[in-house]
Amino acid sequence: MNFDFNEDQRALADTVHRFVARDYTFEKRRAIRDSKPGWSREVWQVLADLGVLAINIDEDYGGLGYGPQETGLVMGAFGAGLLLEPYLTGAVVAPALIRRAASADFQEEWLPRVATGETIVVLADADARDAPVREVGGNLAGRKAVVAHGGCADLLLVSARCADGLTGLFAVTPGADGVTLRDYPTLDGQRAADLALNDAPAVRLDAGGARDAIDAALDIGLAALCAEAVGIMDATVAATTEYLKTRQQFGQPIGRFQALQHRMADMLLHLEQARSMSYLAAMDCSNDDAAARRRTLSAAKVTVGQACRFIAQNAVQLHGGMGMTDEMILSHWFKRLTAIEMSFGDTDFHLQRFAANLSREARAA
Amino acid sequence: MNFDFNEDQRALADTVHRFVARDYTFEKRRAIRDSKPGWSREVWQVLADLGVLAINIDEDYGGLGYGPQETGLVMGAFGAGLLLEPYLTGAVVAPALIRRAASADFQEEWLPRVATGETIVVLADADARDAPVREVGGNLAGRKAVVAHGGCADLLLVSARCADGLTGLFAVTPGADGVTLRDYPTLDGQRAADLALNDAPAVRLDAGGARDAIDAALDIGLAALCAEAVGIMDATVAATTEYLKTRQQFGQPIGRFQALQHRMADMLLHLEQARSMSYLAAMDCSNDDAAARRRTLSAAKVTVGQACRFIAQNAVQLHGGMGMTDEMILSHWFKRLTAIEMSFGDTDFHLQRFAANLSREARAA
Amino acid sequence: MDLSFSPEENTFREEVRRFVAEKLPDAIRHKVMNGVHLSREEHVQWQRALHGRGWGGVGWPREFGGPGWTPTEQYIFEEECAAAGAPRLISFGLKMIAPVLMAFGSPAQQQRFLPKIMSAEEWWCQGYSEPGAGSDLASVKTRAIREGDHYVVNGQKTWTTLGQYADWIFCLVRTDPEAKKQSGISFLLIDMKSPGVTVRPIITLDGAHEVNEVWLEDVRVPLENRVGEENKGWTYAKFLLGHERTNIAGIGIAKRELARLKRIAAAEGRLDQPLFAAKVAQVEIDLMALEITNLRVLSAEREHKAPGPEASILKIKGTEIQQTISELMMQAVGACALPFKQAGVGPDYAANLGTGYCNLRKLSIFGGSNEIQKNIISQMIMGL
Amino acid sequence: MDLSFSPEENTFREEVRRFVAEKLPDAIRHKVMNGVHLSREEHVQWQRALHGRGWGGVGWPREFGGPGWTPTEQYIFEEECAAAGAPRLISFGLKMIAPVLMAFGSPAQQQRFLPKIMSAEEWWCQGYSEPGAGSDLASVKTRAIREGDHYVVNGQKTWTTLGQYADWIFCLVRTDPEAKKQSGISFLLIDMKSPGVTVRPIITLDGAHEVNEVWLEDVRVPLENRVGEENKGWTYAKFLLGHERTNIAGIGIAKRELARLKRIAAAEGRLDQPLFAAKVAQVEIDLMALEITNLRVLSAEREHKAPGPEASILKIKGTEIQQTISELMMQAVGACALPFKQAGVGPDYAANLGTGYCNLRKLSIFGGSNEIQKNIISQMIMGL
Repeated sequence: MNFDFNEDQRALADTVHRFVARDYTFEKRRAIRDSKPGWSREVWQVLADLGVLAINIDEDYGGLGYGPQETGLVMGAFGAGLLLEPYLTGAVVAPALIRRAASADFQEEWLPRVATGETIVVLADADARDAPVREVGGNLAGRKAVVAHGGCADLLLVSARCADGLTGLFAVTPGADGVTLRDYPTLDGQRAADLALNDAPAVRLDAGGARDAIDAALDIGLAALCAEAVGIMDATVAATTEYLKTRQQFGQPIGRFQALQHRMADMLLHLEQARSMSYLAAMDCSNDDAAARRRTLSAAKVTVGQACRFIAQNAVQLHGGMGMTDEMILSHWFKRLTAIEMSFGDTDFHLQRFAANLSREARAA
Repeated sequence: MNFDFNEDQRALADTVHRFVARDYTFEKRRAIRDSKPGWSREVWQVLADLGVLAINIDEDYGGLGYGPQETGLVMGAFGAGLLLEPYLTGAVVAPALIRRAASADFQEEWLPRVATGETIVVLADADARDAPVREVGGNLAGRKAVVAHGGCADLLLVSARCADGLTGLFAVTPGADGVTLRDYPTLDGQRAADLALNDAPAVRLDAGGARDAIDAALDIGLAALCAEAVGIMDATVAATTEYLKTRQQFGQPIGRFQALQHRMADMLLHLEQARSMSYLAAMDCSNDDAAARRRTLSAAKVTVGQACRFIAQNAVQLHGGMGMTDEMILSHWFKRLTAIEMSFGDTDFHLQRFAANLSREARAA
Repeated sequence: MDLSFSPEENTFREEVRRFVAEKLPDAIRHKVMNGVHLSREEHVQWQRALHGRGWGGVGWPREFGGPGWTPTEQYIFEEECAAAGAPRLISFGLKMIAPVLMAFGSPAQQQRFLPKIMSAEEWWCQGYSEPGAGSDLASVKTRAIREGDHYVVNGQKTWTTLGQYADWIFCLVRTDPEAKKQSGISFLLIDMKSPGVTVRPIITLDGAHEVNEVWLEDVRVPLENRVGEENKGWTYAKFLLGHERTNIAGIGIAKRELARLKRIAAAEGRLDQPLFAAKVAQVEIDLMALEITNLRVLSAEREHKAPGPEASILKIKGTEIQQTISELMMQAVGACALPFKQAGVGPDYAANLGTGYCNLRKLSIFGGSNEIQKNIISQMIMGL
Repeated sequence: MDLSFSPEENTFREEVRRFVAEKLPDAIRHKVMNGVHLSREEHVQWQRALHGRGWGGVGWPREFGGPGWTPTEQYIFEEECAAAGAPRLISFGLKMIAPVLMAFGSPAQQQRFLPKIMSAEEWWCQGYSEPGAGSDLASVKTRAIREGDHYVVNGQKTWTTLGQYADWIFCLVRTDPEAKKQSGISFLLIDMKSPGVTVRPIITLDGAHEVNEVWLEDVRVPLENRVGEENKGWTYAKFLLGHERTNIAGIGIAKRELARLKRIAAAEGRLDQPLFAAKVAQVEIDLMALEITNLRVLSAEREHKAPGPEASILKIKGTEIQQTISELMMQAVGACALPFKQAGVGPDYAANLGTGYCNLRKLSIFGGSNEIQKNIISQMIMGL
């Protein structure tokens, strides 16, 4: 039992924190957000040069062969800096998915390019409700809704219901005929896209179904998302504490008011419980026992999601009107925490999944 | 729209409050609770003399012909005094049930005796899980569990599954052959009994099923229970406020600590919302439209139940160790509020019932 | 005790309902029903319609041209308007400065200002809050120095809602810097077109421009635009804050939004999910209770009591309920709430739910934060 | 970072598990598993069994006869004991006075008292709390006046848990009434058989006799029974409060009670009710998180840091979780939780659930109320 990070991990964390502090300031981020694409390919190349695009890729394919703990360190720092680039989908989920679902040849072709930042690969999984994506004679038809960073993709990995009854995973080129991406900003300043496929050419990657591989890759993404949330909440709680120490009302710093002190204590309780579950999620997210993995990840998402909500709402509340202004980074943390709570299954979804498991266990016993 | 009580109502409330303050002190109650029966027939006679046993009985049968509002006033006062006598079942539910389920002859025979206190009539409805009560050849067999004040009954009204497939209502005499009552104290110092019926003689009262009548009478009881809870919470919040003003810690009354002030404000919010729903419950509990009635009563029980829990727990918490001692009435209010939350369907039950209705409405729309 | 409305009140409700059904333009109704911000013109259009019916002075007594409603009638009016998707009344003129002018203004001020509030010819905004002051309203720093028949005002106001539309601003200014905090404050009416008045937008987290900073640099204000006595402004300010709290619970709006939540949740199949359905049930129950609580407070007010500290109960629960509803609407549509100001992504009703949730965080902050309200409850009602 | 236990720790866990399985009497296990209070003899019996195995001094270093475990080993030990239904360690001797004696006691005091704590020959209780003092422990009123080689002690202590079983009491007394609050306090060890010591039961809301008042009237205490220096007692008292907080989260007990909740809820069909199942899921998730949080704190302690303010986090969440579990167990059986101390009414497991819920209200009050813990967190951890 040991909760310390090793030297390599600390060096990695330092690198990323330095990058955010120096090269990804709030002003820089604002300029990127307000640019037409809403993210920066240049920054992506800097991330590649720092090596962080390679951490989830095996050494055989030009990667660093790190795991969820290192990913969590990086995500925490990017969280506090509110990175707009497609790190979670492109550098965490995509490599995990390619490794699990695709052939050795495909891995050899694409993983090195992911590591160098040359190619951004994005998973499009959730179907639009009214038009699920299906394979029709080797091509794809249907729509995917709110694909995170779909517009950043050089290559899309698209799940589809296949003629063989399985969920297949297909490589789709964004520029191809029959592929339409509608790219837009989301509430939290990130980008997403709706993807319409109209008899679009596609190459099937999986042999014998990709649902398990997709779920496994998404779970690795979920653990990374939890770490991102903890990074944001760390920053949010620290900024709110600082605000309470300096902001004067009724002749004293408002941090002297006991009701606000207790609120801050409650925020810290949420944060520390979320941090604990983020560690547990990192440990368990690559577990091959899917039931055990899901139990941990649902517990983690519930804890983290509730913390996101509590901390975001109260940080704004304790900042008063200032917390609602676009000019303070706090309001942007608020929106990202709000979006995280609703992503990868919201709190209700995971609480219900965990609870349903209790009922099943009881019936089995 | 008018939230004031009229002169008669105020006089009634005064009478009952005076009775509790003078004749039903905490010491008197303790002596009654520690007596063998755990309640007092003598007190019952005093209540009869005060007229409060007659308020739910029509004037034709020697009653006062009052309604749920007057009942609520009485229940509030009895709540604060933690009356141990079977008022709710004997003077609220029983007359409402007899009026709805029994023949005119039966009403004429029994209601005047209920009004004078001569006969205590108790409803036994909830079956023991493993032995529901059934009619077999005119007699009854089975068990009823945790019948509130079952041991006080001169006459039991017992619901039973009948040969005709309906729920019948039967008059059963406690002393009769095949009737066994096991009487015991409950957590809140009140009494309850388990009732075992073994081929017990019984007289069927209803013509054509009594389920609706029983439910209607129980809803009148539920509204009265809500009023009782509000009476207890009024007393609890007042006592806690007073305690916070006098109790010194760290050189000042603990009521000066803002975190405790805000807790008290939260308690008051719960109390006032509960009071509002208690009024609404009194207004709607005799509504013949069962669906509308249930909607209001479920909403009331949810609001009151949540207030019971919040106020009881925090009143004890703010009193510190003192709040946990048997010698303070506060701990007895705590236990009664706890029992009320679990009676007549707990908060979960009513919240689910209300929510299920939302789903039904949505499907119907 | 009788919890039903009187036959007269029910007739009145029908009358309001008919009027709104006839006169409210569909375009406005549609915006309100879907949480879209209204333009100045749309607000004005509706206020003029009300004025045309003799209902321009909501909450005003007859002597000043108001309809002279009882608190219950006003409640019914606002509930019906909200339910039908009418714009929220612009309260800065109608409900804030107007009662102050009626109580403390000179006859000249009353004649000059009140009719144009009713007819929406002039739009008012508030100049109470200052940067750094927050809940501590009495710590006014804006200075007014008397020069002949004018005050010269310098300072900065903030959180000025819809100040970009305003013709006039009512301001707390410090006229005696030596006096203790609450003393030495005066209450001025300032023409927004005066030289030296600058309005700068504050963009909020939902991307909206609803609030502003107002900078006052050597602004000359005639003495006749001072309300009441010099250095007694805090008295009028407190009076205004008391009146700000009528209809503070927002029952009508909450009912409309609850109905919207139920429509959305039903369309998304969320009412068949027990946890979600229970949350909708809980907020509906809370609102049922708050409506009765609100009517109880109104009933007490009818006996000629001003809004008391009980209004704090309404403020806290009312804002919590509205915030919860906005949160549940957002959760109901899940990922479809994420696209930012994108029509046509996901169902139509999803487009404003994310920004709506963000926007309503203000409810528990502005108008006396809910923490301040709990101070009031515990200290003024409970005596702690 | 590595969240798994080492092979040595897992071997140790097996060893403890085997020991408890062999040595814990069924009658005691059954009582603990069903929330029944234990007798003095049952507590002593178990402590003697541990002592026989060399584990009598849980948390003690080897030099004083303890097993010299790491914090993690102690955690594993307590978790396994709790899971298997072993009695909770009687902490007043083992975990409160013993560390004080080791740190500040004279060699004579250490030799006189420590072995008999380990062997359960002497039972200790606490004399910290006084009527009216509550969380403000330093406001000690009990007076000790020096007369030759004795102190003469007068005063009253309260909330003395299981004082009816005790042979000795450790007491804070005021030896210098002129000094400021925290100064002028001394730390005395008092033989409960001394003339002038009276123990009076306090009956709590669950009908139990767990706590007591202890009256001290002209009690003569030899000078040699003072720990450390005169008037320095507050230093030792704070040290003791710090040590009281090991295993404050009660993870092992919470896990055992959660398992019991799940058994009961399953038997009652409650896990098929979505709202109830979600509440059970929520508390299980909270406990999963707290277990990791607890291990993180232990891991920090292992680096020779004393329990810090982080222990307040464990206290708050740990007590909330235990209280929630007790509440859910009670709710799960509904009306069957109401009969008071009635075996044979309803299912067997229902008999103690109502009183258990009532009893556990103490968790958030005693040992530093959860409000005090939040003060500590905000002030000592967050610097507010």
